[in-house]
Amino acid sequence: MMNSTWLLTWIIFLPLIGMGVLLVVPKKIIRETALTFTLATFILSLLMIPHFQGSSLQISGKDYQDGFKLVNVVPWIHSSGFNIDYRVGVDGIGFPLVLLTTLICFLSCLASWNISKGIRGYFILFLLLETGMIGVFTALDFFLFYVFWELTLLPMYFLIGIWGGPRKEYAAIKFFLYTLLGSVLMLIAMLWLYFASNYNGEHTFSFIHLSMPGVLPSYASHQTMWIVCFALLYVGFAVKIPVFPFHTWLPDAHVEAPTPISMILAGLLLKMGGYGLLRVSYPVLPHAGAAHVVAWVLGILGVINIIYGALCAMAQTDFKKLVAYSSISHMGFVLLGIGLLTEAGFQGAMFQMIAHGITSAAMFFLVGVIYDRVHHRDITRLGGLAGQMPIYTGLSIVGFFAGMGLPGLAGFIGEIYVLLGSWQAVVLGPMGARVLTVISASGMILTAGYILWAIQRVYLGPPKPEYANTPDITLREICVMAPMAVLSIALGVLPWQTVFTFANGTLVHVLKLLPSG
Amino acid sequence: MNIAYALIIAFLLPLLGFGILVFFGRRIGEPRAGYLAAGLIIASAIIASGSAVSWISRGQENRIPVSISVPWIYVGSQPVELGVRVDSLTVVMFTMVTIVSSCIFVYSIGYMHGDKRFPRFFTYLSLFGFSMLGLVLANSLLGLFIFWELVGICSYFLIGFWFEKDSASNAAKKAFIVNRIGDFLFFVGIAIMLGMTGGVNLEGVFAKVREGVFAGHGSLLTFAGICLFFGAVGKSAQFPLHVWLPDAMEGPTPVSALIHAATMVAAGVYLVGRIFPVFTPTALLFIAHIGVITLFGSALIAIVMTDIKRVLAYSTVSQLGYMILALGVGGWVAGLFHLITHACFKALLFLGSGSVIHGCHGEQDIRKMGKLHGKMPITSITFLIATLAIAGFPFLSGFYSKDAMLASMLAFTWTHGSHWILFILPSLAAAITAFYMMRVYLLTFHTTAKDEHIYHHAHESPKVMWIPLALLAALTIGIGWFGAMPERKAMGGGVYTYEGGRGLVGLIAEAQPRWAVSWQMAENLKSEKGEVSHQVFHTWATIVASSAMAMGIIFAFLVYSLKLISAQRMAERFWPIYNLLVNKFYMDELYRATFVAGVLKLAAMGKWIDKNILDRIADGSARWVVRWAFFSGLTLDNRGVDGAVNGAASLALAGGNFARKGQTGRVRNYVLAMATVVAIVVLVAGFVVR
Amino acid sequence: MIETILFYIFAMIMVVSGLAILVSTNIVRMAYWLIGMLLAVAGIYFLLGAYFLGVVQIIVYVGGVAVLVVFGVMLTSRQLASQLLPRAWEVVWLICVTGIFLAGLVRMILKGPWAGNVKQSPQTVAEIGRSLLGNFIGPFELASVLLLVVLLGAAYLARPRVPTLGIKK
Amino acid sequence: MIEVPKIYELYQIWPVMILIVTIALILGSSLSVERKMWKYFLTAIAAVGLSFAICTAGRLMPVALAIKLSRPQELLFGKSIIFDQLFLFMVIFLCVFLFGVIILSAVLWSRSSWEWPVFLCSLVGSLIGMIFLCSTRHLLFFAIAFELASMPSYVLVGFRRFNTKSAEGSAKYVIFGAVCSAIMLYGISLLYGLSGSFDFSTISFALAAGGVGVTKIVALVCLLVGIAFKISLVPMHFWCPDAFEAAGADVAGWLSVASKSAALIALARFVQILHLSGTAEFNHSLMLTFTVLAILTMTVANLSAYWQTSVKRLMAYSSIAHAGYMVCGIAVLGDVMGVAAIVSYVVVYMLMNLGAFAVVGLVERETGSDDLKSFAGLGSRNPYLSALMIIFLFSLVGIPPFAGFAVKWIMLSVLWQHNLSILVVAILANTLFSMFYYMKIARAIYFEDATLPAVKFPVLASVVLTICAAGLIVLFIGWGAMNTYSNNLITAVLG
Amino acid sequence: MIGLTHYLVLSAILMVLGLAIIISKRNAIAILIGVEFILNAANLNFIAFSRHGIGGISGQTAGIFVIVLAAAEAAVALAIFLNFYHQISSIDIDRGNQLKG
Repeated sequence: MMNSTWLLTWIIFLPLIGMGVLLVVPKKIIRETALTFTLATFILSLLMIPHFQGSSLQISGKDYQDGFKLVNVVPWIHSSGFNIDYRVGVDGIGFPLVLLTTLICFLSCLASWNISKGIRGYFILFLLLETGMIGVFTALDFFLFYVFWELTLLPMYFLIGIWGGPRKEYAAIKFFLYTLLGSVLMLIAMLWLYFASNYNGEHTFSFIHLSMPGVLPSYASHQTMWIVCFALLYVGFAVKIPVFPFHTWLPDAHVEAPTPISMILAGLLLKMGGYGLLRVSYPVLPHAGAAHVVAWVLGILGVINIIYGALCAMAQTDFKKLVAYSSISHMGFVLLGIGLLTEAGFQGAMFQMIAHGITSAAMFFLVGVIYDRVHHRDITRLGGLAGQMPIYTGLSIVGFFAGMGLPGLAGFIGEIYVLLGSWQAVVLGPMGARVLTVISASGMILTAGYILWAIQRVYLGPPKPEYANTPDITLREICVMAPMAVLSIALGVLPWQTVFTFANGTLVHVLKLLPSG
Repeated sequence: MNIAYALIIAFLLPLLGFGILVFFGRRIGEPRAGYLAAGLIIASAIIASGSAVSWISRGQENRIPVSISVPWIYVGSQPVELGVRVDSLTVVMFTMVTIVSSCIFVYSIGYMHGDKRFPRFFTYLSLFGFSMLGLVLANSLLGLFIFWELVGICSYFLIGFWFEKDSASNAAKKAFIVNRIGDFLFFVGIAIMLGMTGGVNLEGVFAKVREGVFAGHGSLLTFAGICLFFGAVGKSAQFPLHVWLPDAMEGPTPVSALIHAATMVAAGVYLVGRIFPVFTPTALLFIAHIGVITLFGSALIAIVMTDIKRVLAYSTVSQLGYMILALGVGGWVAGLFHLITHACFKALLFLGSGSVIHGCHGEQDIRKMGKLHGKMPITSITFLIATLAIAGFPFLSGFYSKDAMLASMLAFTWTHGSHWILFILPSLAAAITAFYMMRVYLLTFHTTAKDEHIYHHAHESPKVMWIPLALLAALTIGIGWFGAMPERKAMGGGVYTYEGGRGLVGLIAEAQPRWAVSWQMAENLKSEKGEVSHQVFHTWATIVASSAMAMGIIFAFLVYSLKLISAQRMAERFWPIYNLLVNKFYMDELYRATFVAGVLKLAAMGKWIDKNILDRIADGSARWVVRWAFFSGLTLDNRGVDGAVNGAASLALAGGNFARKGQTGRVRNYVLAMATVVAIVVLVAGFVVR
Repeated sequence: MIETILFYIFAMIMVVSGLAILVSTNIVRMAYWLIGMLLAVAGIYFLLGAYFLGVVQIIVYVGGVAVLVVFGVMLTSRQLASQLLPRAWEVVWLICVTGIFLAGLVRMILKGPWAGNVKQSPQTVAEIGRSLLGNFIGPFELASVLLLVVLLGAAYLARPRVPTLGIKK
Repeated sequence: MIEVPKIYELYQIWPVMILIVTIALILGSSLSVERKMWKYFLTAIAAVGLSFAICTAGRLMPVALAIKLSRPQELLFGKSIIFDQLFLFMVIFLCVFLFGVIILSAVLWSRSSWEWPVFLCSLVGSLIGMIFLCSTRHLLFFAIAFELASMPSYVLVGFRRFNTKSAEGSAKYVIFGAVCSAIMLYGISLLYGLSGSFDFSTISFALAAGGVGVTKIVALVCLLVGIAFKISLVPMHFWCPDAFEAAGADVAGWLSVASKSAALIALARFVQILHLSGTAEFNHSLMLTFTVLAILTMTVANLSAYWQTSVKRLMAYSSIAHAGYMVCGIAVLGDVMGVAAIVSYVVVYMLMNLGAFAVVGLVERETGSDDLKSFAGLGSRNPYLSALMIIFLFSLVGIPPFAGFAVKWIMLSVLWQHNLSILVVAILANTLFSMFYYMKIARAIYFEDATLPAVKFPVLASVVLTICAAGLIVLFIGWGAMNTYSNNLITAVLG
Repeated sequence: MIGLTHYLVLSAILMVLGLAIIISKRNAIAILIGVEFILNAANLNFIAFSRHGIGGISGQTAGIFVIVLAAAEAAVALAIFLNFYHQISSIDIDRGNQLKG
C-alpha cells in the first residue's frame, strides 16, 4: 500500500509520467502504453475509496474545513508576500469527480483506438489533459487550481485543433478564447481575494483557509469586493459550464473535436465549471452566493440554459451538435441546483455533474460510433439503424434515455433533486423559485421531445439501403460503452450508494457556510 | 406482512424475465422466449392469486393495510423511501394485472408468431409487467412517478415495436411526449407536496395534509391536486392529452390490449384513487369535468371510426373518462370497480379484435369484414360477451360497475344541481357506447361479407390465442357477481368507516380512504338537500343505464343489422358533425398547429439566435468600428477575416488593423507622429499645467 | 553692443539656412546651407566665449561631418530632387506641430527656473582638458569605444557592394 | 573640483574591461587568423570573453555587497558608473543572453567572410553600451552609452547586406534613433540648464525645488523620448517592427530583449531617484504617465500584431506589448517590488524570446522567409522544434505552467497591491488580445498542411532551445526563488 | 543685451527647424541634416548654460561629447544611407516601403 499522503499526488502526476514515457516508447505500442497509464491512474484512484468509507462524520468531517482527505501539502512558494503551497486533497465533492475523471479518461483512451494521425502527440496531449483535470479537482490552493485549470487549455486546444473536424481551427480558437477570457477574469478575483485575505496575519491561497470566517474582510464592509469577485469567478466558471450566453463555444468545440475528446470535453471539462462554483465561489464567498441578486441571476440563467439548450438541440440536424446542446441543457440543472442554495439542489447539481459526466460521454461516444461507420452525422440522412445495428441501438437507447432523465437511469436523479430543491428554495421568495422550477421542469418535455425525435430519426423508421452493410458495434466499442451503460443504471438505481454517500456531508457543510445556514 | 413479500416476489419475477431476455433473448429465440416470459408472469399471477385468496380469507378486521419502505435517498434532509403498500385495492389490482397479463402473454405467443423480433417483444412485455406491478405497489409519490415513467417508456418501445413503420415510430414518440406533458405537471405536483409536507410517502402526505399544512396557502392544494391529476390525464388519455392513445394502436394488438386498454392507461385512474384524499372539492370538480368531456367526446368519435382498434381505443378513452368522472364526483369505489371490470372486458375486446385481425391477415377496417361469426365462433362469442359487458348488459360485470358509477353521478348531481350535465352526458354516452360497440360487433361478425378475399381466408385463431379469450370472458361475466357496497359511516371531520361490503366491489371499497379533504370540506358546508338513501340512486341508475343500453343496442340493430336506417344517409345529412367526428374534433391538427409548430419554431429561433446573434454580437460592433473608420477617412481593408473568430475578437482585430495603419512604413511619418505626441505634451505642459 | 549685432547676424544665418534647407529641393544646396548653419553656430560659440568649442565645431563639424555629408550627397545624387517633395497633408500637419512646439518651447524658456543667469568669464582650454580627463573620464573612455565600434560598422556597411554591382532589381 | 579616478575603480568594472579586450582580440586575431577559421576562432574568443566577464561579474558580487554595506552608493569614474549588484546582475544577464545569441548566429549564418568579426564586435559593443546604459545616473555618460547601444544596433539591423529589407529597416531605424537621441540630448541640455549638473540625483533635487513647471516637464519628456525609444513604448515604438523584420532573427532577438531590458532598468533607476525627491503630486502624475504609456503600448502593439504575416514582425509587436507589460512595474513608484518584477520578467522574457526568435531563425534559414506560410505544418516538419515553439508561445501568452505566467503573475500582484487595478485589467485584456496572434503561429505550425521541406535542427541550437524551454518550466516551478532573488537584489540596490 | 534667453530661444528655433526638416524631407541625407540641427540646438544650450554660470566647465565638455556623438552618428547614418541607396537605388527614404503595417 502506497503511503496515502502521496496517493493523490501519484494520481495527479502518473499521467504526466506516462507522458514522459510516451516520448520514448516505439510507435507501435504508444496506444497500449497510454491505455496502461490511464488504467493505472484509474486503479490508483480506486485506492481512494477506503478513505471514504464509514460513518457520515468520517466521510465528511465535522465541518467543511475538516472534510478534506488525503491532503498533501508541500510548500511551494513562500517569498515576498506569496504563500503558495502545493496543496491537494479531496473531499466529498472532489472525490467522485476524480474517480469520474480517471474512468472517463480511461474509456476515452480506449475510444481513441482509431486515431491514426500523429498518435504520439495525441496521447501525450491526452495524458497532459488528464493530469490537468485531476489537478483541478484536487487542488486546494487557488494558485495551484488556476495552474491546473490553465493546464487543461493547451492540450485541449491542440486536441481539437489538430485532430478535429473540418472547422477545427475555428472551434479550437473559440474554445481557447472563451476559456481564456474566463480564466483571465478568474485571475483578477484570485488577486483580489488573495490580497484581501488575512489568515494568521498572512495572505492565503488555500481554499480551506479562505473558507474560514474572518479570513476575508467582512461582507458588510466589503460588499463590492464580494459581489464583484463572485461575478468574476462566476464568469470564469460559467464559460466552462457553459452558461448562456457564454455557451457558443461548446457546440463548435464538441462538434469538431474527435469523439474521445468530445467525451472528455462534455464528460469532464464542463464539470470543472460546476466544481469551481462548489469549491471556490460558495465556500470562499458565501455571503455573495447568498445574495438575492446572485441567486436570481444564477437561477434565471440556469433556467435559460435548460430551456434554451433543449430548444436549440431540437433544431439541430447534426447529431453531435444535438448532443452538444443537450449538454448545455443538462448543465443548466447544475447551475439551477447550485444557484438556489438548497441542500437538495446542491445534491442534485453534484449528482447531475457525475451523471452527466457519464451519460454525455456515452452519448458522444455513441455518435462517434455511427460517425465512424457512415462518415456523416446528418440526422436527416440517418435512419433505420435499429435493424442493422441492434446491439448498438440497444446501448444507444440506454445512453440517450439516461440523458433524457428516465427514472432508473442516471439522468433522472439529478434533475428531480434539482427541481425538488429549487421548489423549496427560500432565497428567491415563495413565488420566484416556484416559477423557475415549473419553467425548468417543462424542460423535461422538451428533452423528451428532442431525444425521442432524434432516436426516431436515427434508429427507427424503415432501414435504409445505404446503411445495409454497416457493421454492428465492435467488442472494443462495447468495452467502452458497457461501463458507462452499467454506471448509468447503477447511478439511477442506487444514487445514494454511488454518489450521495460521499458528497452529501460535504455539500451540507458548504451550505452551512452560507449565512442563512 | 407475508402477503407484501409474496407480492414483491411476484413483482420481481418479470424483472428476472426481462434481465434474462435482454441479454440472452436472441439466443433463447422463439418460442422459448415467450414461454419464459409467460411462465414467469403466470407464476407471479399464481402468487398474486394465492395472496389474494389468503387476503380475502382473512376477514375484514384483519385486512389491515401494510406498508413497507426501505430508505433510498435523502432529498435535502428529507428521506425518500421506496416501498410497497398492500391493501385491498393493491391486492385486487395486482391480481387483475397479473392475470390479464398472463392471458395476454400467452396470447402473444400465438399472435407474435413469426415476428423477427419475437424475443424482443417479450423482453419489453416483461419490463412492462415489472413496471406496472411496481406502479401498483408503490406507496410513495416518487415511487409512483418512477414506475409511471417506466411504464411510459415500455409503452414507447411497444408502440414503436414495428419501428420500420414511420407511423409506428411517430405514434410512439407522440405517446411519450404527450405523456411527458402530463408527467411534467405530475412532477410539479410532487414538488409541491414534497415542499409542503416534507415527504412523498402517501400516508405521510395525507397525514400532513390532514394536519393542515396547506392552510393559509390559498388554493395551493387545489393546484397541487390538479397538477397531480394531470399525470393521470396524460397516462389515462383524458382530454386534452388523449390524442396519443388512438395513435398508439400502431403497436401490436396484445400491446394495445395489455397496455393501452387494461392496465397502463388505467394507472391514471388508479393514481387518482390512490391520492384521492388530497383533492379539494374544486379539484374534484375539475376532474369530473375533464372526465365528462372525455367520455362524451370520445364516445362520439368512436361512432364513426372504421378501424376496429381505433373504435376500441376511443371506447377505452371514453370508459376511462367514466372512471375519472366517477372519481371526480366522489364515486371512488365505483370508479375503481369499473377499472377492474373494464380491464377484463376491454382486454377481451382487444384480444378478440387481435384474433380477428390475425384471422383476416392484418386487415383492421371493419367495413371490409363481416359474417365472421361462422369462421371464428369462439372469437365471436367472447367478443359478444365483452360487447354486452361494456354496454352494460345486465348481470355481466360491466353492468354492475356502470350502474355504480351512474349512481354516484346521480347522487352528485342531486346535491349539486347545477352540475346536471355530469349525469346527463354519461347517461347519453351509455347509449352511445352500446350503439358503437354493437356496431362493431355486427359489422365484424354478422351482416354481409364485404370483402370476399378476406372472408375466404379468415380462420379461427390457434388454441394459444383463444384460451386466454375464454378465460377473460369468464372473468368478464363473473367478477361483478355477489357484490355489495359496504355501509359508509361518517365519523366526523371527513372521516368515514366502511362495513359489510361483499364481493369484489366490497373488497375494493375497503381500501377506500377513510378521510379526504373534500369530505372534510363538504361536511363544513351544510347540505341543502336532505339525505337521500343510496339505494334510491342505485335504482334510478339501473333504470337509466339499462334503458340507455337497450336504446343503443336496438338502434345499432336498426342501422346495421336490419338496415332500416342508412348510416350513409345519416352521415351525409349531418355532414358537419360527421366531419368533426371523423377528424376527432381536429385536436391533432390543433396541437400540430400550435404546440408542435410553436416549439419547433422556438427551437429554430434558438438555433438562429445562437448562430446569428450571440456569435455575431461583436461582429456587429466590429462592423461599426469599420464604419466609423471609414467615416474618419481611413480605409480599413477587411481582408483576411478568416482568422477572425467572433465577437470581441473581430472587434479587437479591426482595432488592430486600425492601429497598425499608423505603421505606414514611412519613417518621416513615424517621426511626425512622435513629434505630434511630444508637441501635445509640450502644449499641455506649457499652457495647461499652470 | 557688438555682441548683440553679431548674435543677430549669426542667428539670422542659422534661421535663414534652416529655412533655405526647408524650402530647397536640391540636396547639394542643402549641404552648403548646412555648412553655413554650422559656421554660424561656431560663431555663436565664439560669442559665448567657448573658443575651443568653436574651433572644434569648425574642424570636426564643418571639416568632418559636413564634408561627409557632401560626400554622401555626391555618392547618392542620381535622384531627381523634384520627386522628393512631401505630401500636402504632411506639410500642414508639420506646420501645426512645429508651431505648437516652438510656442511651447519659447514659453518654457521664458518660464524656466534656470540654475543661473550670470555671465561668467570664458573658460580656458586647460580647464576643458582637465575636466575631460577628470570628471568626464567615464564618458571620454566610453566615447572611444563608441567610435571604434561605430567606425567598424560604418566601414562595413559603406563598403561598395562586391560582385553584384550594376544589377538592379 | 576635479576628481581623479582611482585604480580600484578599474578593478570594479573589470567585466567590462574584459569585454573591451574581447573586441580588441577579435579584431586583432581577425588580422592574424586564416579567414576560413574566423567563424570558429572568433566565436570562441567571444565566448571565452563573455564567460570571463560572467565569471568576473559573479566574483565581484560580494564586493558589491560589501561596498553597499559600507558606503551608500559606489560611483565610479567621475560619478558616471554606479557599481552595485544590479550592475553586475545586468552584466551577467546580458552576457549570458549574448552568449546564446552568438551561438544562434553561428548556427544560423554561414559567415565565413570578413563580416563575422564586425558582427561580433558590433554585438559586444552594443552589449557594453547596454551595460552602462542601465548602470549610470550621469546623463552625459548615459547619452554616450545610449549611442553605444544604439549605433551598433543600426549596423546590426542593416547587416544583411544585399537585402533590400535590411537596408530599408536599418535606414528607418537610424533615422528614428537619431531623432530620438537628439531630442533626448536636447532634453539633457535642458535638465543641465535647470540644475547645472549631469548627475541625476542632483537634477532631481533641483527639479523638486519649486514645484512642477513647464520646463521641468518638457525636459523630462525629452529625456523620456530617448528612453522610451529604447524600450519601444508607444508612440516611440515605430522603429521596432520595421527594424526587427529587417534584421536577422538573432539580431532581432538580441535587440528585443537586451536594449529593452537595459533601458527599462535605466528608467527604473531614474524614476526611483525622481520619486524619492518628488512631491506627492508630481509622483502621482509620474505614475499616471507610466500607466497611460503602459496601457497604450500594450494595447496598440497587441492589436497591431494580429494582421502580421511576417513572424519576426509579429514578434516585434509582441516585444512591444511585453515592453508595455514590463513598464507597468515602473508605474509602481516607490516600491522596489515593481522593479523586481521587471527584473524577473526580463529574465524570463529573455528565455522565451531567445527561443522564439531562434525558431524563427531556423525556419527562415531553411525556407528563406519568415512568413507565416513558411511555418505551415512545422509540426510535421520538425516535431521537436514545433513543440519547443509552442512552449515559447504559450509562455509569451502567459499561460501556466510556463514562467511567462509566473512573471506576469508577479507583475499583476505587485500592481494589485498598489491599487493599479486598471493596469491589471489592461494586462489581462491584452493577454486575451495577444492570444490571437500567438495562436496564429501555433495554428500555422499545427493546423496547416506541410508543403515545405523539413527543418534541420542543429545540435547546438537544440541545446540552446532546450535550455530555454526547460528554463521556462523550471522557472515556473521555482518562480518563488526567482522572485526572492530579484526582490533581494532590487531591495539591496534601490531600497 | 543678449542674455541666456536669447540663446535658448535661438536653440529652440534650431531645434524646431531641425524637426521640420526631418519631417518634410524625403531625402535621407537631408533628414540627417535635420538631425544635425537638433544636435546643434542641444549643444548651443549646453554652451549657453555653461557661459551663464550653470555647471561650470562641464557644459563645454558636454559640447565636445555631443560633437563626437554627432560625428559618429553622421558616419553610421551615411554608411547606412549609402547601403540603402545601393539596395533601393534611391535616396528617397519613402521608397523603402516594404516594411509597414
